[in-house]
Amino acid sequence: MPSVSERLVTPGRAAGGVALVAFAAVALAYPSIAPNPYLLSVGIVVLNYAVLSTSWNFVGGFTGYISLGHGALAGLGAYGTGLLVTKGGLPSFGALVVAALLVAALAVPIGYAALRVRGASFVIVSIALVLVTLLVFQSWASFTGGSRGLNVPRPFPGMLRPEHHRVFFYLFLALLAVALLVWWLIDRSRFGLGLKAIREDEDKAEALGTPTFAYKLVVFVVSAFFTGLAGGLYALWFGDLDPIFQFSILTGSYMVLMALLGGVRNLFGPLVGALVVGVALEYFKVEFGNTPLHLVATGVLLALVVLFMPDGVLPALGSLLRRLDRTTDSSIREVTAAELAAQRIGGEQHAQSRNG
Amino acid sequence: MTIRTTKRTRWATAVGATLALALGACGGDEPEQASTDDPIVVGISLPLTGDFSEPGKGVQRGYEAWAKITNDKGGLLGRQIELKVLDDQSNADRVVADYEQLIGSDQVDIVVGPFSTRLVVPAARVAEEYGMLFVEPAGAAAEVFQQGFKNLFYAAPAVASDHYNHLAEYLLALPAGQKPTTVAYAAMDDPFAQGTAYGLKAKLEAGGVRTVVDEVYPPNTTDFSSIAAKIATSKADMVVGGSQYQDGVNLIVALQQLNYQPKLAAFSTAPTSPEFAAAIGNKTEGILSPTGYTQDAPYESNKEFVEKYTAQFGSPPEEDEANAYTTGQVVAAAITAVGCAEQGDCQKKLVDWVRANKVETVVGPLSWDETGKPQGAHMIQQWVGGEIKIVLPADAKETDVVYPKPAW
Amino acid sequence: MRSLETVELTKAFGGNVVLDKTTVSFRHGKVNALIGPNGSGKTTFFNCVTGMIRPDSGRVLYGGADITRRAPHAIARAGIGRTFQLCRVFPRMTVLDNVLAAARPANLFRGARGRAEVDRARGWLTKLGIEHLAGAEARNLSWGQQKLLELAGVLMSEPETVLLDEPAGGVNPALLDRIGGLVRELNAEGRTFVIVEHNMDLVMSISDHIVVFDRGRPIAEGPPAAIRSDERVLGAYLGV
Amino acid sequence: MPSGALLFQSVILGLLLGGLYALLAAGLTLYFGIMRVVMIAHSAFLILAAYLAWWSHTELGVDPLLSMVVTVPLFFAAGVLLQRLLLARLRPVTLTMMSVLLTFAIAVVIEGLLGYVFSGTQRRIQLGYGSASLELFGARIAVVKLIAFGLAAVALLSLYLVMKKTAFGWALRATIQHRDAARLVGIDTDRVAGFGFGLGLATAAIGGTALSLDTTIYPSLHWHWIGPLMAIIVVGGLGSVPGAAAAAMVLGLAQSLLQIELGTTWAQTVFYIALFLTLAVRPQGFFGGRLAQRF
Repeated sequence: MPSVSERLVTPGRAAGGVALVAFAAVALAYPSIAPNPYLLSVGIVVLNYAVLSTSWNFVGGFTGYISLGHGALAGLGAYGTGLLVTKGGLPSFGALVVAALLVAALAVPIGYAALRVRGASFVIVSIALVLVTLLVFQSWASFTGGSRGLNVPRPFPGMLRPEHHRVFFYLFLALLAVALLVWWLIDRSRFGLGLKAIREDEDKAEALGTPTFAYKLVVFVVSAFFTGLAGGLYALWFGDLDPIFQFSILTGSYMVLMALLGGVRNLFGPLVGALVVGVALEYFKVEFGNTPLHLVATGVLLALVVLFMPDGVLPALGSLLRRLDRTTDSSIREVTAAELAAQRIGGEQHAQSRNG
Repeated sequence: MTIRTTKRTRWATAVGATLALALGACGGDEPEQASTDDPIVVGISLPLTGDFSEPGKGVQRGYEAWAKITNDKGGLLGRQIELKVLDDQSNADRVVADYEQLIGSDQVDIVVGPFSTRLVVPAARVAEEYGMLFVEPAGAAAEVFQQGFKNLFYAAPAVASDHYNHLAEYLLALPAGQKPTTVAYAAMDDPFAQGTAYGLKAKLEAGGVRTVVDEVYPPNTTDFSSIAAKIATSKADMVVGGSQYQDGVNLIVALQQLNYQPKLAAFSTAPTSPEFAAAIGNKTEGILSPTGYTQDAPYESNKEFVEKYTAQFGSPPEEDEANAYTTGQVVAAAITAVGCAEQGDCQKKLVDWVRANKVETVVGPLSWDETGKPQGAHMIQQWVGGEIKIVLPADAKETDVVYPKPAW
Repeated sequence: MRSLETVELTKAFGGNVVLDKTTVSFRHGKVNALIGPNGSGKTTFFNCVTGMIRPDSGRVLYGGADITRRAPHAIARAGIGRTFQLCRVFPRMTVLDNVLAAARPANLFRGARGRAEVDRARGWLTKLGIEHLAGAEARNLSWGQQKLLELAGVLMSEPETVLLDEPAGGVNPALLDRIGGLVRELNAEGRTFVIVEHNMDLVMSISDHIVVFDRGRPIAEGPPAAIRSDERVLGAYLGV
Repeated sequence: MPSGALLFQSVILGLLLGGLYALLAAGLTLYFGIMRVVMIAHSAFLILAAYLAWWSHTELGVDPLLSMVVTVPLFFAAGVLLQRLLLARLRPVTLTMMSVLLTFAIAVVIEGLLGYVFSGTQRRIQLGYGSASLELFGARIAVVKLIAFGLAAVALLSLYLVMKKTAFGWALRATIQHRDAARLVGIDTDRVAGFGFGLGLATAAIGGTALSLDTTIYPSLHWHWIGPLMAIIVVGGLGSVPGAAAAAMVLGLAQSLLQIELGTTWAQTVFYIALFLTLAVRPQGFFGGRLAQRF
């Protein structure tokens, strides 16, 4: 009897593959077909969101721990890069890597405090992280530039703006590809299986011998590293850093919204979410200007996703495809149903209450 | 160029005069391109929401007044002025995207500056890299002029650190017994606000006046009780607040709650606001503030501005409005003199013209150094008898400085 | 000899003393049962032994080594596996992945579905009779199937000692027999069992050694025959 | 070394501030006790109440304190509805995480609506007695701060009495201690949880009114409150109301005293340092709260 894990080509996977190739082709061609530099810069912003929410999804997707504080990690990556270039005299991209490593190192003590206990503390620490980094980077003006901001020199001086956009578009695209690749590698590894076990039932995973704290910490550090890279690359592209916008709760919440909307269990969920939310944000701004109503829209969308679609759009699409693909899937369901009928005594209510 | 093709119907009435003016202004310059029938689109990004939305809206009104007054007189080069305003949410990310959109996507002819120094630098960089002239109404801090921008001009009489120059001169000239000996400073960590206070601090310290409190607070501070406690217990002769609006009000109320009575109190921005007196319960007596603009200023264009602005908006203009209007005047002068307004080579000509010339504005004649820094100082106003009046410099004063100030 | 024992283990929730200086030792290589009325502290005892709850005082010894303060995963790796009272599986993972998640991988970053592991996992699934469900999501299984799956996961982690918390809870008689048979069979292969169970038929039929708890303390222990006739046990259950 | 007068003044300011923190943290920790929910929107409701107080003063001309006649019952009802209609819908397995997102979303919606209706401009109530003060051994106590503290103290005391002396309070405490056991002894825990949320939000209404008397408000201000409040409930031990009150007083005082040497912003970091240290050293908190161990 075929099992799901052994069926290599399913309509779902085929559709995913086609979509991936199509996305890659469009993305690679985008700088050439974007009608003006503004739209190219919008593309970079959306890619930046995609990298950020994919990085977020290392923690959120694998372990189920929701971090609202990843905005701070991106901000640290950005400021780290900026400060290493301006104060440390490092070359731009050297500074980027060093800064991301520093962010990863900093994630160790943060994770130690946040991950030893269960979810609520993690969420509290993640929000506190944003608020405390904002305070520190505003207050420590002599080092960080304070509220006046920090100017990060361009890595390619003299390059015209449209060309500059083009280069960074590909840099962000490359970073996205690396982040997705690492996520995929973890997803199919034994480490990833342990992480998913934590997401499903942490006590149970621990009782089976999985060192859950160590697993969570490692993946948090990996997530911080990629988030730091995304933040640092943004700093090199954008050039002007201001604590209020670098250490913003809203950045973190966009990452969550994008990942959840796309689907946290899916490799491409955050990317899809970033495309939808990022493009929508820009579109609404251009069409309707900006009022605080965009906050309302963000909040309402987040609430709707949490209440009605906690698995995101990709799984919804996936189940649609599966319904079209009855032949293989139903064979398993029939057996399951038969077994269910045979075993349906006692404990059923228990099972229902657990799953309900 | 025929009348039939130049104007949209709604502006038809203004056509005759416009055409005449435009021809006059252009003189013997190169013949006008086909673009004459289009309006001159001026792109602006402003904080209409977020931290700076209040002054942002003031700046917006100033620009609107400038466009209306100019259009009523027939526009520039025979073309009407059309403003395209985007909201940047007081956010540097947005301000860059906005100018990117204005220049790259909307193809505006001219861009002018946003509000708040923090947003001016990122915005100016975009304009610089697209080679656009960038006259701005709100980038008063020193670092704006240290970025090496070649296209940027600040359309106001003085940069932040020069705002208190007249007051510093006055205080240092006082006889030894009267001169304040200790000063407490509290400044918002904002390039403009802190720049004003620290400009005065540098000059007073150089003159031997001791600093006893030196506090810097972030822009979102709302609780001033501990800063006020420090200032009050220091019993400084004089308190200087490098403030925007609300923080200044809060600090003054907190100081009054502690019953602190200095000989002199100077705050930037806040005391010149029309809501100021009510906000601190009318205990305004003796509070000083620098100002770059007053409705009573004798300059020629100012009368027209105050009159028409009041007719348009129902109340007279404040400093933010005047700065935006001034920005418009500078740009208009350049466009009129150079005879073009579009992206491309024209922008370089506009920049060169502004750099080389003096422009008459509602805040007086303005000229700039190499970095785009204006060459002037601010007037000092003081609340006397329930009204705010110019007290310094001596040649512009409406009344004498009251020193030491009465209890508030 | 790797025997499991506790010395004066104490745990209170608020003012409610659940384990009161509990000193017990279980027979190595045998099927031990832990019985007692509801609320006598059996599950709390399991939780303290496996590190899920930190006891207020006292020690847990395994093979002579003190494992009291160790993390649950370290205790699991020392050779003590457990199931939960209300059966716990990973609901949104496949049956096969549920079992694989219990494997102790040598290299974490290799693929999760190495041939050796998958073969072992399928072996356990076959042994428990649910191999045909390997690809289904665990949440779609019936209660009884989930109980078997949980057991398969625990066995995959290769424990020397297996703690079962109410293995008969809510399962049908046919499955009950199967579980009983399995326990004997696995015990014959050398595994020690400690079973918390209310179903006396099962307890009496499969255990070698029975410990009776009442209000957090062992009040009797011995072979099934002796326990059956012990008046203290009867008293504890009837509240006499 | 700061002068004695400044120290004394700071101690008084710290105690006044701590009182307000205590009231607000009590509400926040109450939600957690009842449902294991970190209610991010607590401080957004706080700011909403402050805006309503400001609005009724500016537009209707009534004393801001009177606005509580409307806001307290309104917020109580909102709390009940929030719990029954939204939070109760979430799956228990992922409740902690998803409830954070849901309450976060509510906070953002409130912030956006406040910004839309009242604009982002900073607002402050202009009271006739706004700058009046009393003297106490050389220190000055602003009348408005005293009123705010009094409000907080009365509300906290009432909360304590409700929890300790009423049948509802007994049911509430039982629900917090052990929900299943409470249900077994016949408590309608869903109903109790709803009312508990109402009670928590009512404290936000009172706190917001107290806040509006002496502080500038703006829509995004709630972020500056939720951080310290979350730190307080962790230090106090999640779910423990007395723990939250004690931690609030200690940290409020610490903040006020640290401001002398460090300035306002650095002093605020005391909350976050306390938070990180607590989680690293003693995750169950320093003032009771046995719930925290597992969350």
